[in-house]
Amino acid sequence: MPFIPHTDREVAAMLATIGAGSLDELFDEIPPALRNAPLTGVPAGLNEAGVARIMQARAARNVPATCFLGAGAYDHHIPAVVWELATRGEFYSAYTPYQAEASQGTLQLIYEYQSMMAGLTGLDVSNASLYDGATAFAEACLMAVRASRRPGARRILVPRYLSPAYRRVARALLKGQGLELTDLPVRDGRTDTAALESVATDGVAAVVVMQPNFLGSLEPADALTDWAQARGALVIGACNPTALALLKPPGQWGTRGADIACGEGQPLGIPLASGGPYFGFLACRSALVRQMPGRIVGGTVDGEGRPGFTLTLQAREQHIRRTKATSNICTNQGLMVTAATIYLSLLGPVGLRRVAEACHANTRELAATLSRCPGVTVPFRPFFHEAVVQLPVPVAPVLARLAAGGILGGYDLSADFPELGHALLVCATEQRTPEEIAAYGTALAAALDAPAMAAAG
Amino acid sequence: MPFIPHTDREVAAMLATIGAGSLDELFDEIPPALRNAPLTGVPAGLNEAGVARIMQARAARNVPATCFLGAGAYDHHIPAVVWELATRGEFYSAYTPYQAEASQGTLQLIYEYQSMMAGLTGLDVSNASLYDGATAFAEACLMAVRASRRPGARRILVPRYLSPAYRRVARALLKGQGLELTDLPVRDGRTDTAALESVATDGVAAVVVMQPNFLGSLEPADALTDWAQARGALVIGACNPTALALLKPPGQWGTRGADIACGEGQPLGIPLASGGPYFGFLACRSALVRQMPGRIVGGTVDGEGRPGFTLTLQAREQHIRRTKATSNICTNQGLMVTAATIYLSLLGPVGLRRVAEACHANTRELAATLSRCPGVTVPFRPFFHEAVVQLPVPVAPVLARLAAGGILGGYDLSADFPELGHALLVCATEQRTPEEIAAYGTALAAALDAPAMAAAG
Amino acid sequence: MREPLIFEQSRAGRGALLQAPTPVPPSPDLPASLLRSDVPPLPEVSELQVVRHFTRLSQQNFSIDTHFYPLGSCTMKYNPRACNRLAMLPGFLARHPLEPEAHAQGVLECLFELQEWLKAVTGMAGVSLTPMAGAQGEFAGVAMIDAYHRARGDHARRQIIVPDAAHGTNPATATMCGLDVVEIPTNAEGDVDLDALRAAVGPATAGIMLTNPSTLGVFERRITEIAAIVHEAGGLLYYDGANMNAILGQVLPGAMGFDVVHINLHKTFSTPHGGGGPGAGIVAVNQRLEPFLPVPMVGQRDGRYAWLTERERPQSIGRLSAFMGNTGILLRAWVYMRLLGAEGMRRVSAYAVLNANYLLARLRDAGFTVAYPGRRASHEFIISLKDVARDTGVTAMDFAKALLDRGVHAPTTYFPLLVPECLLIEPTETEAQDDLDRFVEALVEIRALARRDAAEVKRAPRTTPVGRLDDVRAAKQLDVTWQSRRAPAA
Amino acid sequence: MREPLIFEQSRAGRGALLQAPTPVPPSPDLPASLLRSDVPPLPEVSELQVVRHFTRLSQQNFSIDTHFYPLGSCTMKYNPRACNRLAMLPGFLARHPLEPEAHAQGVLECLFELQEWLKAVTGMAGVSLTPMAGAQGEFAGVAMIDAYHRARGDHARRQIIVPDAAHGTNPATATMCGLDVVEIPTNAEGDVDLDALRAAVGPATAGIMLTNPSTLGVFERRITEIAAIVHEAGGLLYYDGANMNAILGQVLPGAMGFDVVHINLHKTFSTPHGGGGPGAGIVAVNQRLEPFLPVPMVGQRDGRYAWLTERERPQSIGRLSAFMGNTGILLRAWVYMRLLGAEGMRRVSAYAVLNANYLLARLRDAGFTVAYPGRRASHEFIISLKDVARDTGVTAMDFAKALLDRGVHAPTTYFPLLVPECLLIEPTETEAQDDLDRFVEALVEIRALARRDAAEVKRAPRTTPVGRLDDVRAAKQLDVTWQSRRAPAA
Ligand SMILES: Cc1ncc(COP(=O)(O)O)c(C=O)c1O
Ligand SMILES: Cc1ncc(COP(=O)(O)O)c(C=O)c1O
Repeated sequence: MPFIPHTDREVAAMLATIGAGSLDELFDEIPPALRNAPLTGVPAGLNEAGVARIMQARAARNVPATCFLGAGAYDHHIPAVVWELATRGEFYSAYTPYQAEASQGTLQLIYEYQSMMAGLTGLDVSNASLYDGATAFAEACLMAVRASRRPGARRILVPRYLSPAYRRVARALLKGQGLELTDLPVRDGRTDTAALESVATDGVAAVVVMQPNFLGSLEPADALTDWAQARGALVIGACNPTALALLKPPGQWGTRGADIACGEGQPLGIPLASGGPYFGFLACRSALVRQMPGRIVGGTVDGEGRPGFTLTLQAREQHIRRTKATSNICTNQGLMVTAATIYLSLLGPVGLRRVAEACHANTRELAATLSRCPGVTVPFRPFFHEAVVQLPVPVAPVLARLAAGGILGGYDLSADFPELGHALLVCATEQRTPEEIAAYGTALAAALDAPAMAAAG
Repeated sequence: MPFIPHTDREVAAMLATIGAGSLDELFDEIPPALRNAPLTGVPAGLNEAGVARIMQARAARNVPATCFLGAGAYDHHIPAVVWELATRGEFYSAYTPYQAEASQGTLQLIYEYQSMMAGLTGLDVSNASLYDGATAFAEACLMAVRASRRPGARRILVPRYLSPAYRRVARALLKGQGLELTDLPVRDGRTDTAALESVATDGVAAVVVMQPNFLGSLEPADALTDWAQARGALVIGACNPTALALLKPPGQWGTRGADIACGEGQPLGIPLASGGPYFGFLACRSALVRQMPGRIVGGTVDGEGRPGFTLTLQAREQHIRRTKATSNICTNQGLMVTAATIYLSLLGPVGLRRVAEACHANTRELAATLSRCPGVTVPFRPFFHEAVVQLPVPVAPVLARLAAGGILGGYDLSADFPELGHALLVCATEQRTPEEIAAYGTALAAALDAPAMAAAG
Repeated sequence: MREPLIFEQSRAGRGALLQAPTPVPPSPDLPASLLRSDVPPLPEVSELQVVRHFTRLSQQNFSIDTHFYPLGSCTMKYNPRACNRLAMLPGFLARHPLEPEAHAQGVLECLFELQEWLKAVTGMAGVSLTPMAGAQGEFAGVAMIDAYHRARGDHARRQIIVPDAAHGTNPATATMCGLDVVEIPTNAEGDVDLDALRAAVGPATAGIMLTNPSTLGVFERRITEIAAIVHEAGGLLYYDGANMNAILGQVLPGAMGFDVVHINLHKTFSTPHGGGGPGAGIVAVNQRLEPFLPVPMVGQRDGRYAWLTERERPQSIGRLSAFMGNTGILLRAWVYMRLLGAEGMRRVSAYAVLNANYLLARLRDAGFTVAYPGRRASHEFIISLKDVARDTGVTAMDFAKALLDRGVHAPTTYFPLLVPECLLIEPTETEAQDDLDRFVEALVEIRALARRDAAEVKRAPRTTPVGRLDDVRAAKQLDVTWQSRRAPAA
Repeated sequence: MREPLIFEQSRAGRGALLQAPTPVPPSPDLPASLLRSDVPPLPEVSELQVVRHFTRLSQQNFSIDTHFYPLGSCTMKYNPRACNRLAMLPGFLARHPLEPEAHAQGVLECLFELQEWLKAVTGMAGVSLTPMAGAQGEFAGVAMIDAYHRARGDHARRQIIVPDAAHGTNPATATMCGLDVVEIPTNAEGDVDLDALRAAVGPATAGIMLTNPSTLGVFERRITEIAAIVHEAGGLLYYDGANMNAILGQVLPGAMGFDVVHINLHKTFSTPHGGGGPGAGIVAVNQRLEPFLPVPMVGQRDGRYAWLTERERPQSIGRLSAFMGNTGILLRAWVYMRLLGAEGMRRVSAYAVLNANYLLARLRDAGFTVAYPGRRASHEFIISLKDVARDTGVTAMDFAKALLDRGVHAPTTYFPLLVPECLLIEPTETEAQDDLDRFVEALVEIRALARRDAAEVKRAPRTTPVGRLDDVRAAKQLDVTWQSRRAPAA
């Protein structure tokens, strides 16, 4: 039987040991009236060859197009080593490392991951991952509220150009605990420091700085951090991890550095894969570690003084603290962390910085190319690896034309940020070639030349 | 530097230890006049992302078509487990298991492989693989000549419908040692037992029985074996390993069984992959083991009596016996054997037999379908999973039309076996669906309807 | 041999630079004030060092692929490699989550079918695939219950009832949703104390969180009565489907009276646990809660598969992930379900329950104390080592460590909290009788050793890369990064 | 823990039948006399058992991915995973070898380019990729030499000269080609004895087989003179390129005067060794031998890549494999060469030679006896432990086994045969200085232990899954199948 090793003979022997007459009898404590599960609509079993055939066809349906789409998920090169190692059975099929002595591989790896993420963010400690960037952001807000020295403070000030996905997820996750997000003033695609004076900061637990922000623009992180901390608020940095190799990390913002950093780990070796699994990272100063949600691995020694690793500070977690836990999270995104740790080990500080620089250079090139199309402008600078492009016409039909030609042209900003007009968010990672960027320019010009296109057929 | 871990500092320290001033100086024993290797035409290095882009494009160039082509390489389902395990670094990146204690994984696996192949062929011993089916066939002939009790016997009788690839490779490999292949008489797509009387058997070291033969036809293996052995010749069975789950194995042919079995291991979990790497298998009765080429693993014990495995009978091999070795083979096809052993473990006797039966049934269905096309006949039966189809017109243009429509229609027999007329060798493994088989029928009918096609466009 | 930290293998100037793009000149666009001035403390190692390091680390793990792993409540069963292989086809991996629907039909078709199959498996009316693990499924479930009451204007229902045996995520989830937890006791037979339940329900009751079979490894026999009590009080029933492996294809949570269910696909549907995740905690609901399901969901529109978002589902509790949860894990579950089919799913629970009851019988016959002796095991069961502990001082934890030396991963220890010195044992259906027998022998052997030489048992484990680790020190002398070792934080 | 044989885990009626097609009714076409009546003795195990068994077995191997592996003459360096990943793209794996050329352009392009690059790397005029390992490359080389003489009507040339230090495949190959071997000695400095060579050549000389640097780890300095002697006598020079890692991009075999070269792609070009193979032993030749190259080769025709077969190349020595040799290994080499480029290839040899000379210097400084002390090491070198063996009884083999306990694979022992108690050590360029230093420490430590307690060294290895195995018993009491254990053959 598929995946079940029992022979008829063994089943008979086992039932005899149990003293039961049949497999069915083993369910005799279930009220008979309930024992009926027709599973209507579930197809019959199919062998692996048959299932493979279906999946191969579905994977191939609509070949993926050249990707200038970012908006929270980025098309980076993933070294072959990453997944050849991460899918080794000993990583892939292990549980959460509760039995430390039988899980030193996973535990040491997480310790290394924590070290890398703490280093990248410039903070002291990192947890072992959260579900994704959006939930990490929400957990960071909750954490800030718990850690805030202002009793009852439940307000979080956020940039207007916070990722819409982060905003939506935070709304769903924070509502129950009565947290509220308030937008900061903007100007030129980023938070307007000049207008901060007028912002009310009563009841504010934390101020969020997103660097780069959702539009790809670089925020005045130093000024914002100092401003927020001067007003007794904690600072949460929401960051792109690739950018952290190039840009000043949260731990170094302003005079004292941000208190918490969070973000989406996908750029670190995780495939786009239609949106997941990715992972969220979360780091903080050591003073806040007891408010941190999620697992943390610590170093220790065994009876003979040999160094080893174990889950630590479990008293924060749901299986110990129950209603008072720092979060309900249990299963996290361990395998993704495995991949990211391998990715970061391969890239190293020099490699990761080169990735960041190449993304930035390519996006500059893209912005320059696209702005050569008539009526197209790139309003906001400096940016990291995404930029807003304003079109002379509505975005959606242009994107549809580009997609038909095999180009994912970017993210239509008009629903989330109508104030930006016909605005499109484009991204060119290190993966985009000069030819692909040029081809996008040509395709955009053609797509904008709608009457000509219509005439052509 | 790619794959080289040395830092500048380390290089300097190492050179100092050596007492050399530069890397260049390390080559100072090479006559200066020779030190010039321009490597013209070798491109500059490219990072992994760039190379991946090229390879992905090349892999995708011309999507593989539906495969009705066999002729020595077969499109079978390969369970996902096979290569997920075979490419584990500890298998993939190990050397030949010369240091037994550090190679028990590979050694035990080969021992299990030998057991499986001996079991499948019905013989006593198997080696640890040869390069491919064709070289295994050539080595089997050489082995038979060495083992023959007839001094100076250098002739091998082979079926007319021996695989042309086996024949060509044997010619290249056996010429040096003066071996000669002579064809046996045929009738109805197989060896003609009635005509054997007239065959001269002087100087014959061995008779080859290919089961199924290259045309897919089943040979009278029992009669041929008895006939050959009665005349003092050894019998070499050349077999398809999938068929061995269904058909009588060489070790059971005739009264005493064949002496040697060989064949192509590709059907056992090895991807088609444009022709390789595959592996050749070779098995024999225990009396002949000292004439066997290639590595053999044996069980033994360590100092504490614990069972373990090691390479054995190395005195047959080139590194010990040098000019008198049973073969010059050293590196074999270890990783393919790893895959095949996993494949056979997953399939088991029942699974492998089902594969064989499904192939046979599909090919019967295919033969029936194709023979419904006007002018098409299937002359020879019984067959295993390949069959000859005779067309009313030359084969090549028909195959070209089928290929243009995404069907690999089979192997054109007319060059190798002109006596068969417009003959095509077709194969439908267990992978072919009823729809695909029907579609081939339709496509063949259309391709044969050439004038209509020409008229249509 | 200890595997050094990757940082210890690092040397400045070493690297695997084939993995990086060619360097570009510094950008004039980026002001220095925004740039990083220090070098982030990532390791500089060669590709071979990376491969060797992580290969060696992996070998230090116990895992399904190497060991029997009867970790109760975790359903550590075989993760078919086909699931991994097929979910990781290049054509799936290269897809951006925001690609146009027209491009994503292959993926959407899988997700749509998965929704349908999960409806059948739960007996529910609607499914959302987005929760990324069990705990997030719980969150979605409780949030929907809350939304339901609020939508009816019933703002007083701020209490969630939870049995004392419940998994920690249950009470923690209630808190995250802003609700209060009311704990009710379990009776001696392992069932919910119905009187306590009756006393607990009322106009403040938002709902109850239950798992059935419970974490005690027994089926809650009076589930229909419980449902009636809660429903009559105006509350809803939430089903923690982490234990679905016990009842798959035998009984539907919908039929038991539950209003909302989550299922851990990473348990019952055999997607891997990856050393801590990722998982997927899909939710299924009946008609009542259907409007509140989290988005995105997958529907059909104009003969094509389409995303359903806040626009089509205005009452949704919203989004729980940036895109569509752990899509890759959902594809793995799709493959698993398609391989098994309806019959295969029924076999899962039948043989999981067979293995558990067999192990229970053998351990009982060997003289171990079964926590609920009068009861059938579900897919898991509990033994208590309190007698052995009392007689020899050898605890459940000592047994756990001694099992590691015998090549078996330890069962869950000290959970559920109400059974002293307990081992929660879940063999799963994919283990063979031989392995179960070896496990019994190992426990018997450890018990014998405990009686003979308790200290020896307490020295376990000895065959693992490290011996028993000092947890207290780990929490007191916090060492959570390599940097902290080199320059301890102030 | 011993891993039982897969057969020991088998139970009749168990299986992983998801991997098999649905059963079909028996065929009326197949007469019973042709059918198998017994069940072949394959194991019947579950998929999990397969995964666990082979995962555990794999963990019992030393490998590049887990250990330093300085096995001389074998070039055990890092096998980039990109090579594996890209050669195994589904689009490559699914191609039938006999698909029409028009379908195979992507593969053919890689092979064509590889031919061109290998010409550049060898300094030769023509390349054939088909030989499936070094030994088959040797066969092709010698067969071409033979064919060349025969084509000129020179049938007397039946002798191949081989130095005594040569790898065993060299003499074995000559025999396979039907030629006789004439062995010539090596002088005290490790070079070929030129007087002996002069005495050996003559009208019966077909050619000479050499590797340079030789298997003694030194560069044959008078190679130009050797070439002249052999060529003047009417013979040709064959280059065994197994040691190409020492000279890649530094000196061309063609420039040294060789007429034909084989290269082990599975050594220098880093395709994996897979526990014994597969490899690829491509051959390259100068103009003289070009017509005789084995087929198929890849050419260009009408702007497309095309197979060149016997038809286009009538003087070819023919085919050495059923299709095109080990294509997948060729693709791996393509990836490796493309990643490195010309500069990267030069670095390979430079750093391989640096590592070898560094290790040599350190071991010499530590008091070990170097076989050719006056010489530079090439990419490998030899130390002789005959002093230690004489003083303590601890042999090279004992050192080899003791190294295993220190986490290092043993160097090649007792080859080449002319140096007593030798270790042939090849670190390769992909190992870091730290690992080389640890290796030196390990050898020093073992030597110290040998002097202190020789018996203890002889008890090694102790940390491997089994201790030192009884080779003699293995050969005497032949146990080569599981069946033979159960029912010993008559
Ligand atoms: C009974 C029970 N409920 C809930 C959960 C939480 O699931 P997850 O870890 O996926 O968040 C678990 C998993 O450990 C569980 O066993
Ligand atoms: C010097 C030398 N020549 C030839 C060979 C034979 O190569 P292969 O094992 O690929 O047949 C080897 C490999 O061991 C070798 O080291």
